[in-house]
Amino acid sequence: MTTCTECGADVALHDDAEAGEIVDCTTCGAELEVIDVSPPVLEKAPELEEDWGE
Amino acid sequence: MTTCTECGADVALHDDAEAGEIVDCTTCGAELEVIDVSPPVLEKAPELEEDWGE
Amino acid sequence: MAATPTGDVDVDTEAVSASIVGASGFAGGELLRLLAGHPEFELSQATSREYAGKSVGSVHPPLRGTDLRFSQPGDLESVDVLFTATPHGVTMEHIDDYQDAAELVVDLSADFRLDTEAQYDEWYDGHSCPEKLDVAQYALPEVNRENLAGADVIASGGCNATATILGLYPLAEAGILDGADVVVDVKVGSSEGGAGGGAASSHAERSGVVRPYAPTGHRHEAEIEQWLGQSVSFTCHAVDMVRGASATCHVFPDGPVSNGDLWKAYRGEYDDEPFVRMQAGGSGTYRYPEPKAVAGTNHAEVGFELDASNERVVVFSAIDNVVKGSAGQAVHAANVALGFEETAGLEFAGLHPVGSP
Amino acid sequence: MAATPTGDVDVDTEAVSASIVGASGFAGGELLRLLAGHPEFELSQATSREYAGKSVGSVHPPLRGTDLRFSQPGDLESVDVLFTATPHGVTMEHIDDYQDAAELVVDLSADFRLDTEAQYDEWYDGHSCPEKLDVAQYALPEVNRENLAGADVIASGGCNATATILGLYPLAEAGILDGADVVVDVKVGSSEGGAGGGAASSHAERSGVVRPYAPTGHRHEAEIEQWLGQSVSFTCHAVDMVRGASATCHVFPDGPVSNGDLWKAYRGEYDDEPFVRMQAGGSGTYRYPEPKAVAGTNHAEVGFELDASNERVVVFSAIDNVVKGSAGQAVHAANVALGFEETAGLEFAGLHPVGSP
Amino acid sequence: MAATPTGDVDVDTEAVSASIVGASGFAGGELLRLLAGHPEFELSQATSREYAGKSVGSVHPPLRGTDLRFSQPGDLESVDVLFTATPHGVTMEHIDDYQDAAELVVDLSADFRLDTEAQYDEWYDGHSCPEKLDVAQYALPEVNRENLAGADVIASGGCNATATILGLYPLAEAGILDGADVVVDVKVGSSEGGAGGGAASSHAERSGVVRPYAPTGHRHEAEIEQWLGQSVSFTCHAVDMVRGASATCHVFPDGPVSNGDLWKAYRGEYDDEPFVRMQAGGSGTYRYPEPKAVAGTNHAEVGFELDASNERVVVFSAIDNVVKGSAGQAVHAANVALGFEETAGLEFAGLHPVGSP
Amino acid sequence: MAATPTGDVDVDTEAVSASIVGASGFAGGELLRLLAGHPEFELSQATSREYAGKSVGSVHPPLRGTDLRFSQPGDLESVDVLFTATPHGVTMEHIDDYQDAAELVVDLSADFRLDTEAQYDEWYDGHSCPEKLDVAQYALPEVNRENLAGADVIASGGCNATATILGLYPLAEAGILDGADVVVDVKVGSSEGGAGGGAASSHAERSGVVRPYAPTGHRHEAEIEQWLGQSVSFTCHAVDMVRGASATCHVFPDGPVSNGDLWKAYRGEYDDEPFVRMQAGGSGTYRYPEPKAVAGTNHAEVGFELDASNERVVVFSAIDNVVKGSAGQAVHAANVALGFEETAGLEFAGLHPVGSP
Ligand SMILES: NC(=O)c1ccc[n+]([C@@H]2O[C@H](COP(=O)([O-])OP(=O)(O)OC[C@H]3O[C@@H](n4cnc5c(N)ncnc54)[C@H](OP(=O)(O)O)[C@@H]3O)[C@@H](O)[C@H]2O)c1
Ligand SMILES: NC(=O)c1ccc[n+]([C@@H]2O[C@H](COP(=O)([O-])OP(=O)(O)OC[C@H]3O[C@@H](n4cnc5c(N)ncnc54)[C@H](OP(=O)(O)O)[C@@H]3O)[C@@H](O)[C@H]2O)c1
Ligand SMILES: NC(=O)c1ccc[n+]([C@@H]2O[C@H](COP(=O)([O-])OP(=O)(O)OC[C@H]3O[C@@H](n4cnc5c(N)ncnc54)[C@H](OP(=O)(O)O)[C@@H]3O)[C@@H](O)[C@H]2O)c1
Ligand SMILES: NC(=O)c1ccc[n+]([C@@H]2O[C@H](COP(=O)([O-])OP(=O)(O)OC[C@H]3O[C@@H](n4cnc5c(N)ncnc54)[C@H](OP(=O)(O)O)[C@@H]3O)[C@@H](O)[C@H]2O)c1
Ligand SMILES: [Zn+2]
Ligand SMILES: [Zn+2]
Repeated sequence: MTTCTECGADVALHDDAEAGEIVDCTTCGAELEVIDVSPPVLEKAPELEEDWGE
Repeated sequence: MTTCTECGADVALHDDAEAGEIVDCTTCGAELEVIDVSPPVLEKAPELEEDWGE
Repeated sequence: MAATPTGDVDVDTEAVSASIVGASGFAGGELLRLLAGHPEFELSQATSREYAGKSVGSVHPPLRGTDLRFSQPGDLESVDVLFTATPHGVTMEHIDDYQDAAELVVDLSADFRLDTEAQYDEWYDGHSCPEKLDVAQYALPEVNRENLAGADVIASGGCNATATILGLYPLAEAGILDGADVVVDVKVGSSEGGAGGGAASSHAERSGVVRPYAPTGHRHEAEIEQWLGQSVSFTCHAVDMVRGASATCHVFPDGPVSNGDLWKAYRGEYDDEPFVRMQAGGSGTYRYPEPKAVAGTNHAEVGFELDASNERVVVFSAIDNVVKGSAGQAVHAANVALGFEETAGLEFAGLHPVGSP
Repeated sequence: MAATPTGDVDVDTEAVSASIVGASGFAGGELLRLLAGHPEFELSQATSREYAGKSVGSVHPPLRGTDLRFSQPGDLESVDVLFTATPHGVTMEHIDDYQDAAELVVDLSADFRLDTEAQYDEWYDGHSCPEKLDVAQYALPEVNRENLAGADVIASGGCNATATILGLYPLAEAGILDGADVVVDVKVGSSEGGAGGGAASSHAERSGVVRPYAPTGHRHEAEIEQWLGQSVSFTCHAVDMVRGASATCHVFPDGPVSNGDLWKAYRGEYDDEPFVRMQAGGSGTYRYPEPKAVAGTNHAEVGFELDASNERVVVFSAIDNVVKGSAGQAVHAANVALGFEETAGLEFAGLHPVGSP
Repeated sequence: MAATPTGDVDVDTEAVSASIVGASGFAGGELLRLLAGHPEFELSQATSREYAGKSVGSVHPPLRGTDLRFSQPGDLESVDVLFTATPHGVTMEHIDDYQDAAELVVDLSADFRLDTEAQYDEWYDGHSCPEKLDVAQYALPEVNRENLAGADVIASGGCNATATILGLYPLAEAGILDGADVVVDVKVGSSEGGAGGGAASSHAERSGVVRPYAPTGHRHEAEIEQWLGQSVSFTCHAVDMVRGASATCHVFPDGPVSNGDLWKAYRGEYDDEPFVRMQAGGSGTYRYPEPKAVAGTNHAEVGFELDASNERVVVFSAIDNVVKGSAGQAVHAANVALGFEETAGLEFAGLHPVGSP
Repeated sequence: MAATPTGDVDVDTEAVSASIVGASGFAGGELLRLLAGHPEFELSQATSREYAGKSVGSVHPPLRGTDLRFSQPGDLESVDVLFTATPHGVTMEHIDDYQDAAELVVDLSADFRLDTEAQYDEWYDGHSCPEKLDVAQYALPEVNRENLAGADVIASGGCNATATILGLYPLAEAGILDGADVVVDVKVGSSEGGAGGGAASSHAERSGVVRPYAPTGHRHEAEIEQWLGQSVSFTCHAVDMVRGASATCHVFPDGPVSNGDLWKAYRGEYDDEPFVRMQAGGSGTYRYPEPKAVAGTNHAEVGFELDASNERVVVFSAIDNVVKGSAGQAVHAANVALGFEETAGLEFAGLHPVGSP
């Protein structure tokens, strides 16, 4: 169990989570990168620019 | 030819226009009541409240 | 969330009986649907003058197979709870009859939403029963839960007001709204206009629109101001959906605000709310509140984005106008008032994919 | 409708565990939604290769707040029932693994719908596991209820086939289809194409269409023929809705047929069916079957009209393609197979008003 | 395509004057739009009882800026050509007045489409001016071009009939329809119902539908039979678009037919037609006729597919109901009758991308 | 409006040749449509890498029957005017080649809209050819007409920027915007995203949305600020239409403003503009600017409402994003630059009724 860097909510990591994996916070939806697993450290994942082409 | 009370544009009245008639301004769309015809006098017509029921 | 039964209605032993006035309308139809699936209520009567004698399913397809038929509003029998889903003005006129018939009246119109006669004079055409304004409670549990138990009259909020209040209430509570300038730009679906019809709301004219319909002076401003302690600049647009109200609130706080402040305000207010979902950024197709993601449900989605360069907070709030913005809010409030499980009858979580529900 | 538990799955003591392969797709998402609200099932895993690690709610908004995250299909654990909602060809390839993992496999693809290898040679590109075709049972309870208990593999029907079969089955059973000429003209929503995307299914290109997309030779003809004992002339059109399949069947019986014959055939077959509603004529706005009246539900609407002057029976049938036409049918069949209440998890009755769900 | 001026209207020296009765309706509005952009016509009057005195642009946004105002139908002045776009029954009642006012009357209603009083007795409620049925000519140039010059009354076809006739006429001419069984399954937009409104055609009820609305006995069957020499089994569905009529014709010819036969029949009939486009198979997103590809235009798209295994020809035909199916057909016929360039005023080729026009 | 020919292109004797790079896209398709119907231009080449060799009508149905086929962008021949409708970044990379091929380059991307390299550094990812920024002129004639004649490079504006600028420019010119706070809330259709496709823009996901997609930091803010001399708080929403951009501008002027002031500002600026229509209040169904009322046309509708109680002016502006907001604006600017009639090729006035074009 660790904390979302965006909204502060608890984020549950599954047992075999690995560094580099991207999870999302189920409270705010932020994409978080697993930086470390023991203890778990999360960081906001770099955002993919959505291209709307205008 | 007379003037819209709302936007100031010219409003053409047809020949047999009568007092009480409602015309709309083709520039701004306002509904105008013909108050008098010679000389022509227009006034903003009372608005019908649109009921959106919410 | 369930509490001990309170109020005047006895819910201990058996189903609570409920009737609906205005059951052929859009909000009344939702009440029918929700109460039909509710574990605690038993439907008694559903009124319609136009369809009296017809089965409720003949108007509302989801109720097909149900034996209930519409009855005349004049034939109302005694019942535990009376829901009224009539146009503005009807409930204030009949409130005495309604209260004779039921111990709890839950009204979906604007007739008992405001606190004072003066507000009705300013925003509506006055009030015919101002002495009852005191006893009525605003339904929205997120802002008024503690006053619902024991209420005699509950007034379900306006749909646009509900979307706006849910979006801004955490900021108001956190003091972030104090002295702020607020613009509220709303987009709503066609069910907001009720079941009537008319040339402007015909499919051919109403499809595909982004149509300003209340550019200024919308009556819901009164409710919003009442609950936020703050006036807002409000503008409404009709868009091409049937259900849904989406409020985009552009807030310019008086002083600096951080993302952390915002999350604290919103999570503090909503983390324990069964019907409010935060949706702020994130990934995938659904990043911010969207009405179609909550269509058919009693959920509200609320989210925000900080616009540092303009010292602005953009708050998004999305609901289904006939559920959270009307019938669902009414049932939710009744659940609270009667000590039922708050989510009873309101469990439907929505559909994906879904078009324009 | 509930029966004693049967089959190999032990449902006596506790929740039955279920996993879904292909849970990020449209049909798989519906399975998630239905199983999450099902009183007897407990969700175990939901696979997606693309979204592995993300919460299921990040793809399917109705599931927000659920803690379940997508896992890799390669990481499947043992479970009571495995639902597979993958594109055609995947299940036939992995059927041994799937049967190792679960005692009951319910497949939503076309891989096990047909009885013989010859049919797969004719209509598809052959079959990689023809020896298993025997053990699979077609899911649609209205035509195959008695064979579901104890099945090892259940094959949920195609959505267009389901709509057509439900429309015509009573006529087939009553012998009215014998020697009849039948034209089936289908209109379907965009969710039938799955979650993929692509230029032709983009909003800009796909909006507002009445687009013939399978004028002749549609593969579902094979299923239809298998169940009706009769070939049909079948044509499909994409129309502007997301959910829904509507089949208009123009039937030219060999001999004279009366309205009474028709009602007898349909009521005989469907009066006791929990998920079929007759809708033939009547009054009001909704007189015949319409997909939007059943959107989100496991209901089918079926109706007909006699065209005496053309010696024709016009049969209308409407379903939600991802529910009755796919995930709902699968859950319904599993309910039957496992002896659950037939309607368990499938109670949602739909919305009114509703746009284009 | 232009021919020498014919008929009674003098078109040599100056613009031909034209008035429209029923100009506030959907078909009348299209007439306004088309005539306003027509190089040969000059608009004189546009009638509406409801909107008399208002500018035509207040009802029809494309005409904003135009000075023309609606006048009362009772104030009709003399004019070269009178277009009437009133509900069924009005023109037959006023035909004498209309012919007094103009040398050419082009009627968009059903009042003068059929040849005999007997047909009106069978399909409508009789006819009040049967003696004029002889002098009227059916407008559709693709089937009746040679009879339009010199006509006094021209009757524009029904929209569903137009789509069907255009789809099947080449088969009729080639003898392929002789003894064939034909099912016509039509899908239409909401503008077909006219500008009226009403609860069933409100946006909330009419959105997202696939709604059977004339399962059998549609009046357009009369026109179709008249032009194809063959009855058809006809069924109509309302779908979610505003403009458009799409006919899928399932034809079972008496004997074998090849793709070559079909192309010969269609190309023979339509290669020189300025407003018919063949669209049969091919590649890309738009492979068969689709109403949105012709929305706003006077074009018809026609295509077919051979279903060898069912000995069926599937013919698709798509038009814009208020243009090719009504106002555009009327203008096209007037162009032919008056010896104008056939395409005059009808050059708009449509939009891409386009949603649900 | 026509002026004497100017610039380097010789338009005296014969048609001016024009080619389009990026002609298979949505904006490029509109260019094709507009130039094909233009009295002064002759289409030379239309490029697409994906569809090279195919007829332009195979991608764009309105162009069916045209003989032109897509060619490779590498095979560009010399031409009088080159229109480029490629994604951001392509034109800045190829500007030298383009200028070698044509005396006038009209670019529809963002590559030459801003004045300085610094702006590209701030809002985009820099600029690869900053030395050409000087020679480019912004296309929108309503704000930059006098600088278009003789331009070598013309940069067509962004669609959201165009809607916003047209809405607010009269206020800026009248000084009413000085010191004002401005919120711009935009609603746009799916064609804004281009012809690409992708899961989020699939019909199933994109239908029925009110979806915030650029809550803050939208790149068009740069253009808006450049032309209004004032930053705005900008937020964009995707709604369920294909064509259309609608901007609601909530303006809080520094001092009191009257209705008369506003009409003076707007009429002064727009009374003589061929493509701007005022629409402010009035009666009927269409009272304020609406995108569907201008769909397919080069018209902008602009209107406003004074909110005295909030000291706010609400300005509405509606355009078709691919016409006035892109290809039409480009053609309009070319007309001005080359001394053609301003409205040449841009006469289409729109449709009524119309759904969601
Ligand atoms: N639609 C929404 O999104 C929404 C949201 C929030 C609040 N509301 C409020 O809910 C109420 C109902 O709205 P709606 O949209 O459901 O309207 P609606 O569809 O027009 O329905 C109105 C209902 O009231 C009945 N009714 C009308 N006049 C009556 C009278 N004098 N006495 C008894 N019954 C009468 C009508 O049936 P008969 O005429 O057949 O008797 C009908 O059943 C309104 O007050 C509205 O403001 C609606
Ligand atoms: N949509 C309908 O209306 C409908 C109706 C009746 C039947 N069906 C049937 O249901 C099935 C699914 O249809 P759909 O519309 O849901 O399609 P979809 O939206 O494209 O979903 C396909 C799912 O399968 C997964 N998948 C794809 N290839 C896979 C592989 N090789 N191994 C494991 N997982 C794989 C995908 O996820 P990842 O790629 O991320 O793993 C995705 O979750 C199809 O067989 C279809 O015929 C659909
Ligand atoms: N819509 C289509 O797709 C379509 C296609 C083919 C043919 N048509 C035919 O075209 C005709 C018009 O259809 P529509 O869809 O345009 O209908 P609509 O929108 O209802 O318009 C009817 C028009 O007729 C006027 N009108 C009604 N009664 C009248 C009377 N007694 N005397 C004079 N004017 C009268 C109405 O204006 P006021 O009431 O204000 O006078 C209105 O302008 C119908 O005959 C229809 O069958 C329509
Ligand atoms: N859509 C709008 O509403 C709108 C409004 C205002 C401005 N614009 C601007 O107009 C431009 C085009 O937008 P769109 O919506 O039309 O996009 P689109 O539909 O994606 O079309 C892009 C076009 O560019 C071509 N293309 C892509 N990369 C290319 C390259 N490297 N070299 C040559 N051709 C290339 C594509 O064809 P091939 O890949 O086949 O060569 C296609 O024809 C964009 O800059 C956009 O910002 C669009
Ligand atoms: Zn979070
Ligand atoms: Zn005016």
